[in-house]
Amino acid sequence: MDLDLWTEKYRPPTLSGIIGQESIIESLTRFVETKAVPHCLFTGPPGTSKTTAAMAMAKDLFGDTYERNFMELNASDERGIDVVRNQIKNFARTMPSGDAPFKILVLDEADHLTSDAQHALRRTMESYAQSCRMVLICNYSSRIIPPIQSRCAIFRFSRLDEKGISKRLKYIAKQEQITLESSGVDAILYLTEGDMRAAINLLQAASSTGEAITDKIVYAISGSASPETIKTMLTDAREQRHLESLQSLRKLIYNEGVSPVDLVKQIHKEIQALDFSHSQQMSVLEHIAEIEFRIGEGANGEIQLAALLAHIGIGSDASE
Amino acid sequence: MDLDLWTEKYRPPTLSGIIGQESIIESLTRFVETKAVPHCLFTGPPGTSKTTAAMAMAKDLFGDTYERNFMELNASDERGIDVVRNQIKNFARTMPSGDAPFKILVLDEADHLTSDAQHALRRTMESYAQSCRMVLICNYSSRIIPPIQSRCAIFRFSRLDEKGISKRLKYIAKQEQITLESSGVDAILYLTEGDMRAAINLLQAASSTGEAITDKIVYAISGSASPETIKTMLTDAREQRHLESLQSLRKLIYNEGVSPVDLVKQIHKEIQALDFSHSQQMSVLEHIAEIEFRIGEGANGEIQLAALLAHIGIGSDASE
Amino acid sequence: MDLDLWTEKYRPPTLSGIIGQESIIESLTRFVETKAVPHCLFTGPPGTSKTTAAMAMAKDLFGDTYERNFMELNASDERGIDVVRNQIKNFARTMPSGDAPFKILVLDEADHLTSDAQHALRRTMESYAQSCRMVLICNYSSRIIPPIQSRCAIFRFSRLDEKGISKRLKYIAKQEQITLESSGVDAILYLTEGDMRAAINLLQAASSTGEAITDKIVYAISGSASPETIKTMLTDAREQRHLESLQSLRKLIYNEGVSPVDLVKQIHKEIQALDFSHSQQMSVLEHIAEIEFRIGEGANGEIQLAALLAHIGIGSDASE
Amino acid sequence: MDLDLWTEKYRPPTLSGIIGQESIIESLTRFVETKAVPHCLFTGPPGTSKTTAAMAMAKDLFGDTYERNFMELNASDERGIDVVRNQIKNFARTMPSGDAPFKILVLDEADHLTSDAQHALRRTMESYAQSCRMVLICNYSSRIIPPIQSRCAIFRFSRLDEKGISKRLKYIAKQEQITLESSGVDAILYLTEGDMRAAINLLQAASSTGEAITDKIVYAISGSASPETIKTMLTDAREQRHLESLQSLRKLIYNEGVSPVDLVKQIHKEIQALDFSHSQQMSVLEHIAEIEFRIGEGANGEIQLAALLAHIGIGSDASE
Amino acid sequence: MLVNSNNLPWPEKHRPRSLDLIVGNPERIQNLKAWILSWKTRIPEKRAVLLIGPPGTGKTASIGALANDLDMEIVEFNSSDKRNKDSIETLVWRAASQQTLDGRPRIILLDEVDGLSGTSDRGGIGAIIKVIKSSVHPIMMTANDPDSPRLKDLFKICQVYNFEPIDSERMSEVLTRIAKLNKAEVSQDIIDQIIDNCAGDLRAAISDLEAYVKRGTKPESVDSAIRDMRRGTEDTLRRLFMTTDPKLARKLLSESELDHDSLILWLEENIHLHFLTPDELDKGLDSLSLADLSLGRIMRNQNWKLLAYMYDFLAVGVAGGRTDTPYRKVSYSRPTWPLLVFQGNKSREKRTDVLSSLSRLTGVSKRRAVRTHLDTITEIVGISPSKTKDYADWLGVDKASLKKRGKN
Repeated sequence: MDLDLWTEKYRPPTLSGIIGQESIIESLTRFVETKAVPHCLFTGPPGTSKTTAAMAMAKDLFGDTYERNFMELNASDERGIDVVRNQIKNFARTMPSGDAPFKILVLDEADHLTSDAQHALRRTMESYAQSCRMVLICNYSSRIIPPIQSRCAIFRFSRLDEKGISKRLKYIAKQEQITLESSGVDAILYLTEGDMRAAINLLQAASSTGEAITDKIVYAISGSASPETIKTMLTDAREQRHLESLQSLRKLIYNEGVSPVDLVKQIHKEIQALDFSHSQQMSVLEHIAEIEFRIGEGANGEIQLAALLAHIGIGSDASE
Repeated sequence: MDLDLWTEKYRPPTLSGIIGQESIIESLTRFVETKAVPHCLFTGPPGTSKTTAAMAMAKDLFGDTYERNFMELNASDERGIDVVRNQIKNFARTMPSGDAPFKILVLDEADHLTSDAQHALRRTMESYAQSCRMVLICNYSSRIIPPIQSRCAIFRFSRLDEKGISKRLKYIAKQEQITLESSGVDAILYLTEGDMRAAINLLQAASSTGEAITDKIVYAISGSASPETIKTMLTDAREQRHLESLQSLRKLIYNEGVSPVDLVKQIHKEIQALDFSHSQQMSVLEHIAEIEFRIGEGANGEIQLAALLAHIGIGSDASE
Repeated sequence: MDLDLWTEKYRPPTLSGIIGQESIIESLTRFVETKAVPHCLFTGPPGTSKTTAAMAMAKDLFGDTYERNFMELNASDERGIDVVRNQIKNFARTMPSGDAPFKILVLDEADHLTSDAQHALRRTMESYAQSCRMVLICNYSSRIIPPIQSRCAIFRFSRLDEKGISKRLKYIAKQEQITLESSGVDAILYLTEGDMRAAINLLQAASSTGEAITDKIVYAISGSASPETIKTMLTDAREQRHLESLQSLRKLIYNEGVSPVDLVKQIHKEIQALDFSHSQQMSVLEHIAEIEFRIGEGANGEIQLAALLAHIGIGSDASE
Repeated sequence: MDLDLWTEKYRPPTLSGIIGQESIIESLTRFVETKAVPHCLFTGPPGTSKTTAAMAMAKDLFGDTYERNFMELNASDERGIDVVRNQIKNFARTMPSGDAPFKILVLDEADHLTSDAQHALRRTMESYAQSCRMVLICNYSSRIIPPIQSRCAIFRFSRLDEKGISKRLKYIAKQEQITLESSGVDAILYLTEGDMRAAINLLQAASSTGEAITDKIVYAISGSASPETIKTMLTDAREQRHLESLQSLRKLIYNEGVSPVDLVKQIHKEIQALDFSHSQQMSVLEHIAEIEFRIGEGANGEIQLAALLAHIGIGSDASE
Repeated sequence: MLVNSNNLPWPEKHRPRSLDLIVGNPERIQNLKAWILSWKTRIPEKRAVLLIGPPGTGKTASIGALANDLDMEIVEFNSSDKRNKDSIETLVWRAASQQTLDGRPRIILLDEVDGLSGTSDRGGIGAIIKVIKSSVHPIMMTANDPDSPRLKDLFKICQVYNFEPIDSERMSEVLTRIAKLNKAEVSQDIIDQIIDNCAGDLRAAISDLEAYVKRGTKPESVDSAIRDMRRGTEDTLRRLFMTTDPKLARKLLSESELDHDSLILWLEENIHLHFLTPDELDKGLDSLSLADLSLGRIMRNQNWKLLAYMYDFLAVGVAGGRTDTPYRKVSYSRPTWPLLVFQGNKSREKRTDVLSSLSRLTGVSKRRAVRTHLDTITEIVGISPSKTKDYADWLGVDKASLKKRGKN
């Protein structure tokens, strides 16, 4: 059996294989050519090839000595000052292997380091700048302390466009010899919103059914509701067919295994496409936000969503 | 790449070089002249030259023996009672070097010390008052225990005005031979709100792009939205172009990488500049606070902000 | 600079010197006369002379052997069961010195002991009742486990009235030869609300400026806003001079260094003195509580307080 | 001073001494007489003598061999399957000591056993019925799996009625030779709500004053407000005598030393006696719950409670 | 000590020793007997039977009586024994594969197979299946819950017999007989009440009879619990929805045997039967949602003081919420949302093992590994369970931890 996760298997090994982010790739390629890499800060939403780019740059740069000159660490599991002090320092202070001009250390989720740890990191970056360059990866650059920002070349990765992802999915499908219907591609794109890793993960999960991949399969697999089901549920609620709407809700959560949090997000997405009156839509959006907050406080999703459906039923006049 | 921190490089070495805070500087200068420094408490918002003033006073006072007679500690690194018991005591009890009348110890973020540690500190201040004077630095003096307050001369630093900061930024730009457009200056001032340190840090980060520094670069580097984008989003929301406003929101979060927390703060700032009706503005301000709280508690930024935009759309008539 | 703490320097050494709490002092005096002291529980708000009373009783009782027969412990320093097991037991089990009939142990902040530690304490109280009497001090007696309550004579200290505190402040000012204006006394009373210790501490801090003590000095020293500033800000908000009121807010936070938490408390106090309509006052009180909670949870002070001002501006008609 | 805990001193050693639960005690007595005890399930609210009844039954049954034939386990300590397969089984399968017909195992908080552990228990109950009878104790029988319920005689303990507790209190007062006024009894009953142990503890604490026990003494000792004070405060609030109601609040907190947490609880109790309309009641409840939550999270008691009183004053029209 | 069966609990004392004394499910018992007898000639195609039915319907009793009648030896393994892979492969295997010393025929009784513990009896079902396939003795198993995921694989290789609740007439016969044997006089009315309370659970009925007889005085009615949780719950709901007085509602809730989790679920499932207008429904569900929020906060911070409010929201919101629709009699349905899933959602799932090993293997943080990898893997194994083992081995974790939540 194939145990590889396709996200790993199809991770482009070189900068040239990366989809999207053209101008960034261009800069990084120039770094490789001149063998001059500054400290970097890669920032952007999940699944926009930040880690892939960092690894590809290192591979292009180091060739055979890649294994010895490259390290990836994740900052979020063992936050705090110690992980920086020890692991990073140990890697950073030894000389690069072979003819590599320096080593590269990738620190994933760097924005989860405490401020203290970031200050310690800054000192390490300075002390070992000769032998080691850092690539810090994060979702929001504003959570990185300014003294680090000002030491880094900042690259902002944005969401990938659908065309790029779609092409990649088809390529993988071909390699893996699976049938990927165009409705399947669309469903994957709809659900993953420019997150390449999520898209590939979903494709792999769907492929494990052994059937041709259609939208139906994708929605079933993803633990997401199909937009149609959500629409029906909302329309039922609006037209005061409470029982039906409730049944849809239960089916979604219990039978299809959609998590309430995901449902909230999807309702949020779908509500805007329905022909609700403007004020009704707004009032629902506000309620959704309240519910999302309550679920975060520990409330149970189904009951909160049931209350939302009931609220939709009372119509736009009686907005909160 | 320049590895010096500009905030250090351009820190005024003497009291006379400090921008703003005139009356405080005057008092401190008198202390230096009379060689009579009491324990001091410097309080005020971040980036208002509190640490700079303390260091400059010590330099003016000690001249050559500065290194040996001055120590700076940050209380938030190793909070608690032990840092006080050991480091501070060790420094405080030894005699001043050279002909210095006493030593100076600066304790940054003193309001992060636990109450117990502050009580221990108080005793140290008493015991070694002969050989060592303390300068405690904090954001809010009300978090310092009264027995310490009553032993200190209290100086209240306020936010710097834009003119002073702007002048300083231009001076640095000139020294560093970088092109700083006036739109860039404005953007830096807008984002840093009287925080000199933040302003200089942002300038340095922006300079690392190697291009002339415009507002665009500043917003991109800082992971912030430009005021115009925010305004457009809010106006769209108000005029019930709901779809457009939501698209702006997503673009900001997912393409430009602005964190939802920062977005809330920027919306808070911009809403007051828009020509919304009074009651509408008020109602939006209330909602912003709600959402700021929720996001801080871990709620989903996109959903919460969408609700805010929705609320703006409902208009002032249907305020909650 | 005066290095003594005035709260210690002017602590009444005998029961007869204590201000207020007449009936309690009478009982304690009788205990001293009859040399029969039960275990005691002193409960009441901070700064109501609980510790002073305990120490004075012990001094009156023991005279010269006070030092050897009296111990004070603070339970919040080293909460938990160990402090009871070791320190208390060691003190309690040895015989009283000189001709003292028993020793006295004062346990401050006893309500911070865990329930386990309290149970251990109960056993110690029983075992060594012959040689040692306990005085437990706490803010709320309901946090002391019933088995301990039932072993103690309970004394409930209430807030001191302004006249008593004012008299004491003036007495100290005279002793210390400082000028204390009546506006200064009022400001101290306003800020400390019947807490004698806080009042004396604030007097001492204010005196360190070397100037005559006026209300201005008191507010500046304590990092508080003057009631007038708060009133003006609130009135501006109510009369929809929104911009002015927000400016006052920012000035208080960023120039005068008043912490948002303190601001909320002051607003809570002042709002009741303004001639707002009844329903408006009520609605504002509700909002204050909301905001107090949020700021405590880490929300942004400026944004939250701006929302409060906005709410006041919306007026009572559109109450939430 | 009396150093015994009255709850221990007056714990009924035999079934005949137990107050209330008459029909259950009657059954248990018959079990003892016939020396035939089925497996039992005792269910009911906390503090209704469930454990006491189980122990008394075992004492009556075993007499001298009680120690060897009785075991009590608390399932909340170890709730997994291992405790059943090891500890319980080992005790159950060995023969009873002396002439006891069987052993008795009491499993306290049996509803805390995991479902796996409960499953493991059911066959043990049958296999070793010869040598050991089980008494399972829980708050809700619905948490006990049906196969176990099917193996037990179920006894439902109800809240003790005031008459029983009152009688017991008077009995103890007489034994202890203290004067217990009927107003004192009422106050104890009001505060302890059918919890016998709490009632006796409170009686003992009140007795330590050495005075006749009246309601005043009981409320003062327990750090509680009298129901009348609370009612007056709430009525004032509702009838918009805002000033009076806030004054009562402050008096309670600062003079009578009632902790805000206890106040919330008492308000919650009293609010139900006021004749609010349905929607008003709901809205007040919502607020009380929120405030209790916030105070638990560390918010300021006075500010939060003032908001609650304000909310009551606003009335149902402006309910959120 | 003398074995004195007189003080045994009655369900044990009167445990039927012979098939003649068994009541209910006659055809199934005949079939069972026939199956056992067929072993005398040759080993039948299915070497095991599985008796499924609610408590107190005579499953284990039938097996005991059968063995007694046919003079067979019973070797029993029940849930009080450790039943993981190892102990089944050694102990049960030995019993199932070896002939008895005295040549007496033997029955292997695996009681309560749905009670196999997920953690402590890991691998038990697989081992049982292996033993069944080559057993030289008949294997008889019992279980309560036909939906238990643990039984799924057993269905294929067992003859399954579903035991029904005992009907009132048969119960009545048994109770009358037992009363007589114990020289107790019990009126038919009381017997009927006991039977009514026990919903076909004969053992519970015998327990209740014992408790009634032993209490000495003979009250007019049985004050023991309503055994049938469902009936008790419906009763609570009915009275709760009938009243509009919050005080009464509060009392009803506090006396209910349902814990707070179940209460919320039952109310959520049935509220729409009484709250017919959109407005009532909105308000009612809003109260439920507040109650649920309180419960969530309780779980998050263990602040049990908030529990009182949860009951208040239910009492005031439900009892007072019915303002327009008149009360009507309806039949309630059981929550479709199972309690365990509900509680599982509350207590954050412990998937730390899986996540840390994923995080180690992939370099993604534990926090993010759920989205980036784990969801995909659980989907894959959900669809092709055959891959579960491979992934579990790869991650070095137990297979069960890769199961998707909410589905079974």
